[in-house]
Amino acid sequence: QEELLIYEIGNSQTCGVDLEEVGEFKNRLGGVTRDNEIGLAGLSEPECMRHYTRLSRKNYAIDMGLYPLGSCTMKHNPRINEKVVRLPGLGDIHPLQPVSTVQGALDLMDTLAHWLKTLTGMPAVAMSPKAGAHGELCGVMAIKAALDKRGENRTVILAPESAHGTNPATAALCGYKIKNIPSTKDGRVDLQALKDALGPDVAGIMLTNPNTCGLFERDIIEIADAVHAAGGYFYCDGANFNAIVGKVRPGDLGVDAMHINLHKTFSTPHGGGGPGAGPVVLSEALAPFAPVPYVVHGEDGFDLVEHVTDDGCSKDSFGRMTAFHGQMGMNIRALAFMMSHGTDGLARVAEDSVLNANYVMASLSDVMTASFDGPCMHECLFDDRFLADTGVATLDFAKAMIDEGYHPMTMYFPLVVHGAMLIEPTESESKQSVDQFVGSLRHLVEQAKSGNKDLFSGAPYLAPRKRLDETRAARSPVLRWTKPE
Amino acid sequence: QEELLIYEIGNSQTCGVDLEEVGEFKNRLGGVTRDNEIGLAGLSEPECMRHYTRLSRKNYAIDMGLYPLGSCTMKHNPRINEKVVRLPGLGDIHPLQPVSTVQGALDLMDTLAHWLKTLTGMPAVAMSPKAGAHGELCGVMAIKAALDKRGENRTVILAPESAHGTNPATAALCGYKIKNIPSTKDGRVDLQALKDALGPDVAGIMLTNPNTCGLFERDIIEIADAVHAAGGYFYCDGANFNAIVGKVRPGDLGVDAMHINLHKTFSTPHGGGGPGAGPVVLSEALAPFAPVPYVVHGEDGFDLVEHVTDDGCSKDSFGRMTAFHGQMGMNIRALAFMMSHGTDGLARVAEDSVLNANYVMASLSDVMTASFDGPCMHECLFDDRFLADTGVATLDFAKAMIDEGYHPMTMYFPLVVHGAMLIEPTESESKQSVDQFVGSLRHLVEQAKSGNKDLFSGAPYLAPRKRLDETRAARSPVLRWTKPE
Amino acid sequence: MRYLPLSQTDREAMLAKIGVSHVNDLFKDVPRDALLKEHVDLPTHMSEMEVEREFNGFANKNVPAGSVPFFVGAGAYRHYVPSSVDHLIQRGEFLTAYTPYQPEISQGTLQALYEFQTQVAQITGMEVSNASMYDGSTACGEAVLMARRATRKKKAILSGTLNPQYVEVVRTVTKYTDDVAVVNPVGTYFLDDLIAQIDDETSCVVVQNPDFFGNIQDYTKLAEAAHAKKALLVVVVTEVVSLGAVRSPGSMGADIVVGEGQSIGNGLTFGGPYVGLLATRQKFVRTMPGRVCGETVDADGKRGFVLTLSTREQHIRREKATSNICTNAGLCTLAFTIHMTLLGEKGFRHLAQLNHAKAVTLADKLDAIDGVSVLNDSFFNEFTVSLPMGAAEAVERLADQDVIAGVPLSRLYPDNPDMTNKLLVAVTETVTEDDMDRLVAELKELAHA
Amino acid sequence: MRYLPLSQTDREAMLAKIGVSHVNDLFKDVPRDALLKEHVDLPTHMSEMEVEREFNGFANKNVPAGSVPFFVGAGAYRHYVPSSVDHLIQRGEFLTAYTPYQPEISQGTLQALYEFQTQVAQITGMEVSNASMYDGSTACGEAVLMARRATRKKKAILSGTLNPQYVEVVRTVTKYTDDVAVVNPVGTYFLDDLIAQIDDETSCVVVQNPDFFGNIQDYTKLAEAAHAKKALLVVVVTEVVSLGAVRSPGSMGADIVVGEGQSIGNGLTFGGPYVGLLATRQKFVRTMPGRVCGETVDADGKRGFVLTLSTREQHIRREKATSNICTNAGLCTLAFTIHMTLLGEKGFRHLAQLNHAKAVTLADKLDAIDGVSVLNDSFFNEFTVSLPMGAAEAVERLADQDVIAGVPLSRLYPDNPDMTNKLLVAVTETVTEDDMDRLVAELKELAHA
Repeated sequence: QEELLIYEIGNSQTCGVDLEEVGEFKNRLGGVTRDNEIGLAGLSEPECMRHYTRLSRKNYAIDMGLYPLGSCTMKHNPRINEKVVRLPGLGDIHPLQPVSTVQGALDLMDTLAHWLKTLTGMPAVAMSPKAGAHGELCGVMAIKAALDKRGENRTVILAPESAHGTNPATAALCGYKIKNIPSTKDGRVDLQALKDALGPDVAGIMLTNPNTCGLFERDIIEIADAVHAAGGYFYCDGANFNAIVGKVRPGDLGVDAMHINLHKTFSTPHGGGGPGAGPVVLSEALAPFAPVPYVVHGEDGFDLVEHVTDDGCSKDSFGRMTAFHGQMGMNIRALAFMMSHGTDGLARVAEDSVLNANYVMASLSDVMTASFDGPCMHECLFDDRFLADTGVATLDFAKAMIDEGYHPMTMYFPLVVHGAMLIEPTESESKQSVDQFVGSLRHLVEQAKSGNKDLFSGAPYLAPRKRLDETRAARSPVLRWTKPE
Repeated sequence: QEELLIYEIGNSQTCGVDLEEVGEFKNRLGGVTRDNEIGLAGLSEPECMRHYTRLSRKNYAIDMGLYPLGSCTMKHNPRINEKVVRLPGLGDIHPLQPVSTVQGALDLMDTLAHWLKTLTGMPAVAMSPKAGAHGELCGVMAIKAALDKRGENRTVILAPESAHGTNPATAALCGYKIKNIPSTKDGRVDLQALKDALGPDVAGIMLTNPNTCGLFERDIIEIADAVHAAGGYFYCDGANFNAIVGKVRPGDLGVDAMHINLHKTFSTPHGGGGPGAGPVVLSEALAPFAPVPYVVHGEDGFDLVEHVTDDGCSKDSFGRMTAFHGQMGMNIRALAFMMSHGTDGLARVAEDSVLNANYVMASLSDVMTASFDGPCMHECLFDDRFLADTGVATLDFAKAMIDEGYHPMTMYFPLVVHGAMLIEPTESESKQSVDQFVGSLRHLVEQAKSGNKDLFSGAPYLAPRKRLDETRAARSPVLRWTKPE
Repeated sequence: MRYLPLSQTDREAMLAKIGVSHVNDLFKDVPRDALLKEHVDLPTHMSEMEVEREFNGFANKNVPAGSVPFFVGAGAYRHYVPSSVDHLIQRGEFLTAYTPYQPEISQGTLQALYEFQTQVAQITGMEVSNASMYDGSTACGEAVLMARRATRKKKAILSGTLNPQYVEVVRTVTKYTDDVAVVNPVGTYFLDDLIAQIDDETSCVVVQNPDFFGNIQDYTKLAEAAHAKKALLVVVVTEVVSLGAVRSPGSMGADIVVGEGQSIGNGLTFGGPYVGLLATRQKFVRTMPGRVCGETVDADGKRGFVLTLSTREQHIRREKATSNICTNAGLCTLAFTIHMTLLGEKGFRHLAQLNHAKAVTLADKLDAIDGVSVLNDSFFNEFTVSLPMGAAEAVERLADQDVIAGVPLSRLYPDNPDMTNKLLVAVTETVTEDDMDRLVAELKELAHA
Repeated sequence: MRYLPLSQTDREAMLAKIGVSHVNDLFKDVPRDALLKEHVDLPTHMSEMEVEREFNGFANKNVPAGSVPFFVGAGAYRHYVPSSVDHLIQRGEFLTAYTPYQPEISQGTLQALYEFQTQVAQITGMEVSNASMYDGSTACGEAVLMARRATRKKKAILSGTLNPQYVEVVRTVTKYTDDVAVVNPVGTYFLDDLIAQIDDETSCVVVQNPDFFGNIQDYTKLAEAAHAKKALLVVVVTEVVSLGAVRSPGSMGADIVVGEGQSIGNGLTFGGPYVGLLATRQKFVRTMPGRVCGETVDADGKRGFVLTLSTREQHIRREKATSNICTNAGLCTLAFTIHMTLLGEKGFRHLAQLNHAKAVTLADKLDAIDGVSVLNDSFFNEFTVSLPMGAAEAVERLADQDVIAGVPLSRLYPDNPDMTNKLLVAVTETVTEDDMDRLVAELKELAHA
């Protein structure tokens, strides 16, 4: 059951690889040679296999059950994607090989770009951002660059109260101040408040749509028009694109920039926290400011624009966001996911994800308190009113779900409702699976209401660990193993 | 926790693959068309992934812990072997492609044959047997064919009492009667009894060496000589080759035929019960009778002899044991294992496996009752004397090991001692791992002796299932799902 | 050495605990001269990278089926196996587990076997199945041995259209126990002649569907004739995908169905490992060879699965066991089950239709070539073609053009002049229109050269 | 559609439960004109087999590094990754898990991160590490931002030998927050000039080791000079294998070490995903960006691990967060950790020695070619070579001969005429003697043509 750290199993002499013997040679390290022991622990291959196999079994994962984390889109990760990314012709190519030897890679990136542009109805896409937040940075940098080019020094970005935390953090990186826009009672941006906030100091708005309450912003076109009329740009946080892919094109809504989390909508696996990928689609207005590098159609096939030059297509580019060309491995998986579904399948992804979420809402709204009227999009939001007087906190309720065999939903986000519980089943859950999940939640609600507090306060009871002391961890951080005295 | 059957999750309409549409065509099935429903249940890919992932987690495996099954050699399964077997040039070739298009495959089989012959000191090897028992059949068939060729109709095969059950079962398939040879008090074949049993009716002996008590047959050369002198052949059961690989060549001991379980000594994974592979090395005397097919060096590279012909090298072959050429996938894995170790590493395999077993014996002999004096080979044998008066049965003791996190050892085999417990740690266990295992066993012995009977009688308590009713299963067998009325 | 965890320090500590000074002291029972003084003459250990290079070297000297238009079948078929199948069977919990002797910690393997047995029974139209044999050919041998046990008679009659390698395997394994006769000239099937051979001594009649040459038969009348003499009908299926389109052997009255299950879930891998299927009627369960998984309950009354009927097996019965088979094809079985579960009723039937449709398309194209004719009355995804030249030579020459056209029947019937010009051509869902057109074009050129 | 479990029957039952008649009723909040009336103009769904064919098509138009003598580095290195690494990271429990927000059911990921953080701290010679960044270049940008937060100063000095793409990334990400200056002419390192630029406004000095051109420096004096002005020393390592042979940045006095961890555990994959390392001193922990895993205990007092210090992060701090980074490189991190665990102290040092030895061998061979010279004073496994012709052209022509010779520096410094003839050559353990001899032979031919 217990699994020690590698430092408690291995030692400095054990080695799980065999390497060619090193012959005689003259050291050319310039005298900067490492002499001291590094302190690494080695395991033989059998020990290593067992250690990480055992560790893995302490995780929850999509492969084990429904993963209803709102705003995270934890869906099935097809294994064909893992297979094609490992083809030597894709996995074993270097970003700085001669472009003549990577024409297939550039073709693939160009093909993916075409799919993304077509699905969003946008004319351009920046492929190098490495995650959603990196994509946000890309979008806001493009906005800033466009404004700079216009000679305007606008200082404010608007964002609704319900925004993902990355939105303000990103805006701050570009030197913007954030102004929060309140929500209406029905969970949308307050259009009048937004209009009131617009002015010559506003660079743009960062808006998630469908929003983090799981709702489609009904007034989105009016919002876009108002922002544009005030001289600002519309950045759309694309985290929830899964709800509308193939059904609605952000380009038709007036969006100027939107990142796409390939690891959400297009199922490149989350891997315990990354890697992700966050390509950003751009409007005509922002396209000239896209970061390098990008793929272009050259005379001898595909080519790469790798530098910002004084003239030519990259002259207005705001620069480079990363070494090399972006998250190719994620691009490959995402394109395989897209091609597998096709245009018909992707629309069905949106429909089924929305259907599953509304079904969850319909199946639970008699016992839990939905925060807003439906229909919702691909996730449904509950708050903790139903727990009033039960003595069960939202966190306890969520932890009790672990004992039922589930990963908890997203808790305490968005901030606009009290004790938020955001549930996103995704399209890859069957009705049977959703019904079981609903059954478990109904059971827990019943237990909470019938006063079975112990079931919640000590949960989880059946996990590899009981409740962990997060305060202690933060108060005196121990961030690495050190050799015991 | 509970996982339903596919028939209880899926249905006839759900499908987890996409296939090309079928166009118009004229049916040529000759009217023998299937009309009725088959009854298969389908799952979508996400459901299928989850179902079998969850099921897998109800298994014990080497990747999870020490697997001390005596006589089974459950060792580390390197993943490079799984990688190379899946190379398209090895995994995606058909056994009946033109031989000009599979020269690499034939080269590989020839190379593996060379390794096996060299390691055993034998001049020939039959590569097609598909498992250990199939190899036994090959060996005994070769003996029978050799005797037939000599015109001798011998009817008896000798085997020690401690023999694997497959030995008598195989001899019976070739029409032989089995005569059991008793063991001496030190766990070896009784040489005098053996000599007494030899005569003109004896076709040969089937002997496991190291034997199933984990001991090397000290008199093996004398046994071989005696059998040969009596006109019989010596079949050696190679299940325990792991103990001596690279240290002792069976050819030097007088063996005429020996199967090699590639899935034991050379680590092709057991896979929950196969597939295995059981090539058989043969002496000069038996080589001419080897089954087809086999690889030969031809004029244009490698060639295959696929038929028994009236003249030529295969004229005395006893025939064909299987369609195609044997367990190529296992051959590939075994050769990768051998090459990884090399001649130096394989000798170390034997040494470390013997060392680990003797270390277990030394570490437990004060609290458990070793059946024979050491040194043992790669497995050590205990019997149930130490459980006398504790009220704990061997089976209960073994099941309690499950709660300690281990797969039980081999129980009730060999039959020559009472309540046998045969422990084989293999060379791929670390000292730390063996020490922990020893510690758990010592703990259990202590509990048994201190009267904590409940710990054993209801074990396992912590497994996915409590003790299963095997009697019920055998008495009224339910071997398949059927649709509930 | 990466797979060996013991360090020199460990070894010394362990030797000390044992009470000997050198590891060779543990080998003291080995006759002195037999303990090798030096390592055998083979290469020393290699890094993983070097091992991979070696195997790339072997692989690069072969032509992978997927790299060329490919039409080889004859008992092993190239189908597309979903990646999820291979991913799942590589999970350590499945890959590195032993035979499920301890059911409490083997429910994963056992439940999958139970699902496998159900699937096999369903597609063959039988009541029960075992948990697999080595492959189709050895399963066929076991079926004949089983028929002897079930009928207590020992004359087996084999059809002339049974896969010739299966015939050889049956002859080998029954050499000392049964009388085996092949009736009908090779390549032909005459019901009346077969029936005429069935007598009171006959244990079983063994036929194949689709037969080795691709033709499909209804064996109902043969079953009736066998049963009239208390003999069993054994039906062999080497292309299990056919069972999605062709009537099941069970519905024809078969008593034992054996098959090669490779087509579902398993790659070609140059002939093995594959998965042997063996299904039968409930009443023969105790004469059935091999492992079997059955349903039961645990001490808490919960459903669980165990290996059962072990009193048939060699570790209990020794020389009286139903078979000497011990290891089966566990992992290949699992691959079969997972792939079949992905297909389900709908996919399995669709896959069969697709194979048949493609085969019909190619048959029509080949038949249209001057001098080439398709000889089959009926077929599923494989058929026999007559060429205006030696088929072996044709295959070699087409291989030089990177087309692997099929199996020349002379390879399997080397002494039979009737087979010289005959080519066995298989078509699965992996074959494209382009592949077919390449074959047709190359064959035309060859035929008219 | 294989990934979509809902059947039409399910959908209808669910719509009924919801109380609407058509799925589009659920999209009623979408402005009427924006809801698409038909599918966007892209191909329809494909079978898995067709998808695999498409990607084989892409792959076949590339030249895999492993198929030719290959000497490209410049921030990404081709090392041999043991198969067990890839096997383990593909276990569903690792591959398909989310960020470990629920620690009780994420101990697998968390403990591995804790091991990762320890390994990174050890090899860099630092006290603590975070749980990874996107890659080395973005980690470098984050280090500059972090130095500003830690020092409350905003002038960053970059060395002329820092990877030029890293320079560009730093410039981009700090564009609106810091003042960034590159000192020293590109390709040169003059300690005194660098020191002269450090003033009281300086937040950090950023240098690389081995530097972009392959040279190795001891930055101890630079660290002292920076510290004297209360500036931080940031050391970048783009080839982490070097840390098995070269003195650690920590031992030289670095305050922040950032690195590209791809070399350990991760393949090339055309530039990503990789794994950014960021290690620092304990005292800077709360200004460190990105996720961090820490040790704690559970309610039973058992050791366990959690994500911690989240008050630095954007979901708590929003615009005041230390960084906008949210997703990190979890799975690549895991691959790093597993590979490093297999190597251990002994293997990591051995690997470094082997890389260096091979590089020295090739450097000597190249230096012996007439007109070719190695420009480095020192190097680890990569060095700069001067050619008697344009390096870009040489690389193209050698690529036609199936040798990929390195990176022409003109690709990274297009406007710098000094770079025209310079080639950056990397040598790892995957390079064989034959590979080296092929390069030498081809280069000789080219040089003398």
